[in-house]
Amino acid sequence: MDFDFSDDQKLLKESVGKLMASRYGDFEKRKGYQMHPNGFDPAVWAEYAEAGILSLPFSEEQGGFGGGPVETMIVMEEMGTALAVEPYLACVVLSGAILKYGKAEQIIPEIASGEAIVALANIERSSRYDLNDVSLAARRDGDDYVLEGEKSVVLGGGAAGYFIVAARTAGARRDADGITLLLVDAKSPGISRRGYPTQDGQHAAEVSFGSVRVPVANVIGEAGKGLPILARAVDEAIAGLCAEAVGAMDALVKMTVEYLKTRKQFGVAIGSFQALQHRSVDMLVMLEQARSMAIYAALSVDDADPVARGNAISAAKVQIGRSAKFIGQQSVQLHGGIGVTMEYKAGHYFKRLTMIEQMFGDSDYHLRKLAASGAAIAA
Amino acid sequence: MDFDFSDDQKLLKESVGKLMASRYGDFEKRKGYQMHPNGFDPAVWAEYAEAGILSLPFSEEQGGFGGGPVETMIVMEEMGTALAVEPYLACVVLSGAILKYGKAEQIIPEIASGEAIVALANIERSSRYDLNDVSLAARRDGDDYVLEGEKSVVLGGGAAGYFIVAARTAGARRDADGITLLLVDAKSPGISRRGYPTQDGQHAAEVSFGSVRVPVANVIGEAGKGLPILARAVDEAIAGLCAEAVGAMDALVKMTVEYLKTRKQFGVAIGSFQALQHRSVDMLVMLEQARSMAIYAALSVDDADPVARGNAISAAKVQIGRSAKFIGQQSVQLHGGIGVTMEYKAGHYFKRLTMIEQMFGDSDYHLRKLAASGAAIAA
Amino acid sequence: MDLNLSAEEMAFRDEVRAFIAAELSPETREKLVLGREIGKHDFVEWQRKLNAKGWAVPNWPVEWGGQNWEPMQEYIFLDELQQAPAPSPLQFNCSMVGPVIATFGSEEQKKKFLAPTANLDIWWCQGFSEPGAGSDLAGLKTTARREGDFYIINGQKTWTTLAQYADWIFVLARTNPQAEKKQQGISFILVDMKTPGVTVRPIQLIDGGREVNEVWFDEVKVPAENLVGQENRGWDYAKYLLTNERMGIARIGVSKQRIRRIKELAKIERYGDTQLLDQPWFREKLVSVEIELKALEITQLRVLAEARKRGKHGEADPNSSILKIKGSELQQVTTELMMDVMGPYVLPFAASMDDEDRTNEPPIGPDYAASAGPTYFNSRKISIYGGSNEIQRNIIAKAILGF
Amino acid sequence: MDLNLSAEEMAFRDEVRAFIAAELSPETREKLVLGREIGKHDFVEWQRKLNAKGWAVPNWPVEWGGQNWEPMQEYIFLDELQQAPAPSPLQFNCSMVGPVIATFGSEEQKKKFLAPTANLDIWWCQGFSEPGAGSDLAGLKTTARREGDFYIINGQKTWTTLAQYADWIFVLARTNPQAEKKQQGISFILVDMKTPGVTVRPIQLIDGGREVNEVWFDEVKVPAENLVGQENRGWDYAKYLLTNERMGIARIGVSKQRIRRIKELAKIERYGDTQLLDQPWFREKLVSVEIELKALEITQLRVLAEARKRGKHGEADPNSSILKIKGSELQQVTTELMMDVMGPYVLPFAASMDDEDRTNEPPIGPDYAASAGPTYFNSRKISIYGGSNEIQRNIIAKAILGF
Repeated sequence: MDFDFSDDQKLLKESVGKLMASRYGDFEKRKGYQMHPNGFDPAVWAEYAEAGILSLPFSEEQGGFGGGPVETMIVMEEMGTALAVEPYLACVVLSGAILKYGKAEQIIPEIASGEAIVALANIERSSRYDLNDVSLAARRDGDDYVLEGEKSVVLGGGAAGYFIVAARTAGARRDADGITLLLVDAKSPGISRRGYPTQDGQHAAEVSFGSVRVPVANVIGEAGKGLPILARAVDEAIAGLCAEAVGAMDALVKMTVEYLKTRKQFGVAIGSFQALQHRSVDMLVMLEQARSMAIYAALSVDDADPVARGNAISAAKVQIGRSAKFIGQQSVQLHGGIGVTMEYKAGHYFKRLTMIEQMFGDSDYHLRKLAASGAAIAA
Repeated sequence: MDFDFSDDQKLLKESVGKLMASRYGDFEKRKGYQMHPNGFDPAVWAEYAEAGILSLPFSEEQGGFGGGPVETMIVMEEMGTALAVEPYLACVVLSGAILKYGKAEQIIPEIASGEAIVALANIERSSRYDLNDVSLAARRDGDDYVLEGEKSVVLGGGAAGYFIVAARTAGARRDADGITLLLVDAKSPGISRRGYPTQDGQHAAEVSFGSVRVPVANVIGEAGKGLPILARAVDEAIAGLCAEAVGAMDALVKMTVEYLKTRKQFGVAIGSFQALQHRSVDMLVMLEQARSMAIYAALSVDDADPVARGNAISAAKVQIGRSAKFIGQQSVQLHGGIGVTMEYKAGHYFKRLTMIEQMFGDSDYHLRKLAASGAAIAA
Repeated sequence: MDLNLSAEEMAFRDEVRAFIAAELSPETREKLVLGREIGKHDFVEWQRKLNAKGWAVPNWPVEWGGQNWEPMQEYIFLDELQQAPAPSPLQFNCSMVGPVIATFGSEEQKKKFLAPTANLDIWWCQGFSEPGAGSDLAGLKTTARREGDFYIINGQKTWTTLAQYADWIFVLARTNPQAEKKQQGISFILVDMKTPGVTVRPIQLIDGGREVNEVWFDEVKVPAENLVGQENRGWDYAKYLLTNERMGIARIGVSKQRIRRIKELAKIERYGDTQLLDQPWFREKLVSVEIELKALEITQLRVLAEARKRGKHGEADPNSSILKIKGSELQQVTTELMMDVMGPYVLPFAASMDDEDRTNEPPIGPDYAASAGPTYFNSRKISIYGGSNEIQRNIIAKAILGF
Repeated sequence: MDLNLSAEEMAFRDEVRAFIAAELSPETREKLVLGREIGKHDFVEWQRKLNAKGWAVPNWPVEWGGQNWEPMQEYIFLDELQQAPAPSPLQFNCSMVGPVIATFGSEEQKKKFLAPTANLDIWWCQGFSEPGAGSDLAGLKTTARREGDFYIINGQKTWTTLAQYADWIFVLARTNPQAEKKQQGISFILVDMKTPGVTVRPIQLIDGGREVNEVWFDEVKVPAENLVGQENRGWDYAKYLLTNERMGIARIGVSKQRIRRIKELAKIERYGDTQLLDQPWFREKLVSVEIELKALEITQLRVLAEARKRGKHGEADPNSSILKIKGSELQQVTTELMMDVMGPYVLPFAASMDDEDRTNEPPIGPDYAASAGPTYFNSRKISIYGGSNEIQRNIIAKAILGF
């Protein structure tokens, strides 16, 4: 039992923290980044590449630093604190995991160098959070697959140079088998996309595939066997998202407590009111519970048993979602009017936390998933 | 839209309130009543008879006062305030309703006079809260039914002179059809019972029926068609229970606020702490919400549409259950140690409220029932 | 005891309902249904129709267009508007400054302002809150210095809703800084927004909308005749006004309408192989909120019944603080349920929700999804403004529980 | 970072587990599983077995039987006891008075008391709380007047757990009523329960049990040598003692054990045509609590890891207040789940739950149902005693958040 970072991890935390502070310490800068075409400043992305965090999770043979889930947790927590807008989770953590586990290593160097953004396109109009719910058809034609269909809310999809498309090559809409992951060049004829900002100041895209030809060689993993890879990668992304949420919640709780100590009403600091103090304590308790589960998620992601891994991740997501909701809502409430304004940072944390709760399945979804699996989480 | 009591209703409230105050104003007396064999003092029951409240819900032709649901609400609320231990709900409201709607009027005079307690025996080992879940068999034999089986948690069953038994005369264990309500003399050969106190200081019994013969003439309503009558009566009992809960919660909230104003710690009344004040406010809000739903229940009990009636009653039970739980738990918490002692009244309110939440289906049960029915409650 | 509407009440409700059905512009209704902001035009057009019917200012004195309605009628009226959904008459005009002028204003003020206020020929905004004084309204710092026949106003107001549309603003300003208590020495002054020195700066809220503003006063010269009532008595008028504001504070009709809408959409949205609405867990969440809403509706009606007994101009009922707390919580929770309906489509941000920036791009995902997130974000203010829920708890603790 | 136990920790856990399996009396275990109160005999028998193994007082100085365990070991030990379930070593002896005597007591006191305290030859109870001073412990009024070689004690203590079994009581009493601050002038005195003037009156709790008592002191004459440490310094010793009490304050093992039990019983109980455990709504409720418990377990381990860094005799960690709040809430909510399992069978009250009144009647309904209600009722005290959750929030607000 050990909750300490190794020396290397401490160093990583420190250097990422510094990088984030230099890029996001002034909150106004963030608004500037968002004005760029795909919602982030390529110069910041290039700095990430330079700092090595774009290659962090890849093995040394793959040209990376061999970072594990704890390293990802460290980076994501700093991103959460900073409210970073770059598609790190989408490209490096989520797509990166698919490439890693699907042994499709050819474009990892492009990710590592910052040259290409890779975005996962799996959500469809009616799929909600079910990874097995895939209709987009990939029809085999000679040495190609031909893709026909639409994908929604593709995180980082606006800037993507490649898409990883979850396509159905066999079976019915919700079958577990028959899902194939394909690496698709975003410049392929027949692809059109529409990028847009998301509610939390990040970016996504709707992507449509009209008779898009993809060489069979671009199959990631094995044809028809994409779901386990997808599930594992999404679990890793959820673990990263949990860490990001903890970074955001930690900053938000501190910010709120600070505000209560300085804001005066009725001639006294409002932090002198016991009801508000106790609310802050409840926020802290929720934060610590979330932090514990973010650690749990990170340390469970490599579990060899996919069911145990998925259950741990679901449990973490439930706790994170609940904590995020409570802390987000209460920090806005305790701030009063200023908490709902665009110019103040608290509201942006709140919005990001709200979207984190929705992403990859909300608390209810993961609770139901756990209940259905009959897993024993604590006893 | 009118929330006022009529003059008669005001008079009823006043007279029942006085009666309760004289019998229960001194909390020590209640302990005395509980020492009687069946958990209540027959002398108090006789006073109820004298005051006319045992015949309240029956029509004038049946020898009653023709009181409706509002009158029952008035009486039950006073009983809740007093924490009364007599089987009024079990005998007069619940069994009374079955006799009324099942047109089995022959023993109403015995109830009205206080001569006989009538108790509903419907719960079985695995039935939980499902009224249709009846296994106890009534086999036809000539002009008799022969009962074979066990009934559990028969409210007021220890003192009962008659049982109303829900028996299966046709169909399978959970069929809606085939349930027959039988009026059974408690002295019939083959009946044995075991009375016991309940957690909240009331009384119930386990009753077993070994080849008990009951004349066919004792069928209440129609053979095999007992469920609708049972359901209606239970809905009426739930409405009464809601009113009782409101009486208890109202008293408990007042008691708690009073305690906070007088109890000193750290040199000041603990009621000066804002966190405790706000908790008290939340209790009040829960109380007022419950009161609204108790009124709603009372005014819905006569709804001609049994589905609409059942939905309204379920909605009320959910709100009452939630309010009862919150108010019960918080009032104990705000009282501190003394709140969990037998000698102090608050804990007894808490216990009664806890059991009310469980009786006739807990909040979860009724919520699920409502969700399954697809009813629109508010919109 | 009877929970049903009387025959007269029912007839009135049907009349209101028919009027809305006949007169409300479908475009305005559509915006409200989709959760988009409605613009000045929607408000003005609708209020003029109501005014023509005699329903814009039912709560005013009869001689100025009032209807002398029972509290129950007023409630039915507002509830039907909310459920339609239709805009309510502009509250700054109808519940706030209008009744204050009608009660405390001079005859000249009444003649000049009341009719155009009722008809929304004048759009009013409220100049009460200040950056340093949120819940502590009496701590305001804006000053009005008397110079001859004028007041010179200096200071800053904030959270001024829809000031961008406003022709006039009613301002609380300190006319006697030496007053013993902070509630004393405040005056209630009417200010033309076109007066030199008045600056409006929009505040963008986290939903992207710009419904509130800062309003700056820099040596703003206002004729002394624009003082309402007596100098230094403004706090009393403000209190009177805030009491008026409390009718329908729980906005139950809004929540009802949203729940109905959620049910409609949850039939369209799929969940696995079924409608979302067929999922037991979703129905349980929904019905759970409905139960609380039903309870609150009856609580509201009970408060109204009490109001009728006390007469119309009684003291503010502290029980309305219960309605505010629970009503705001339920409005907020319905916006959460709406997000649940959308699933991943809650993420896309559709340009901006306010009129000016609206693009003509097609929606991302279903057209009803775009407002779910913003409506939730925006709803957080409901438990903050008009006396935060914490302030409401303080009021109840003191006025009802006697702490 | 690693959430797994080390090989040594795992070996230790297995050793504890094996010891419990071999040594714990099945009767004692059965009582704990069924939620019945365990009697003096159960405690004594078990603690003597632990003491023989050297595990009764692991936290004491080594010379008095301590084990010099890492915090993690101590936690594993307690967790295994709770999960077994087995009784924990009597906390009044082992976590409270023992460490105080070992640290502040005289050599004579150590020699006289420590060994029998470890072996439960002496049963101690705690004389701290008073009717007028619950959370405000320092407000105590019991006095100890010095007369020659004796203290004369007068006053009343309350909530004295298991005083009916106790041989000795450790008492906080005011020896200097003139002290400037109320925390000063308090002394820590050991009193033989058989001394004339000591009266024990049981307080029945709402579950029907009689685990707590009032203890009255009427001119109780105690040898001055029974003073621990210095006169008027008792508050410091009490604070030291209360810090010790916080290890395992969350009682996660108890909640784990109860959840496992709930699952067992929910397989036996039927719901319609299925096992109760097959109902999705029931599983969701259960897993929802499990998630919070898992989170709390890790939070607990994080606090322990910090404790190891600070060294064993560091300051009390205010984070343990988080454990107390959440731990008590979870213990309470598991008792609610247990009631859910029972359905209507939660109603019957089975005579009384404490030893003396126990009748031999068969159970009503399933034999495991009888304790569900009483356990829930009794559990409400968990968020009250040892510093109510409100007090814990005050501590966190001040010590962690810096309010």
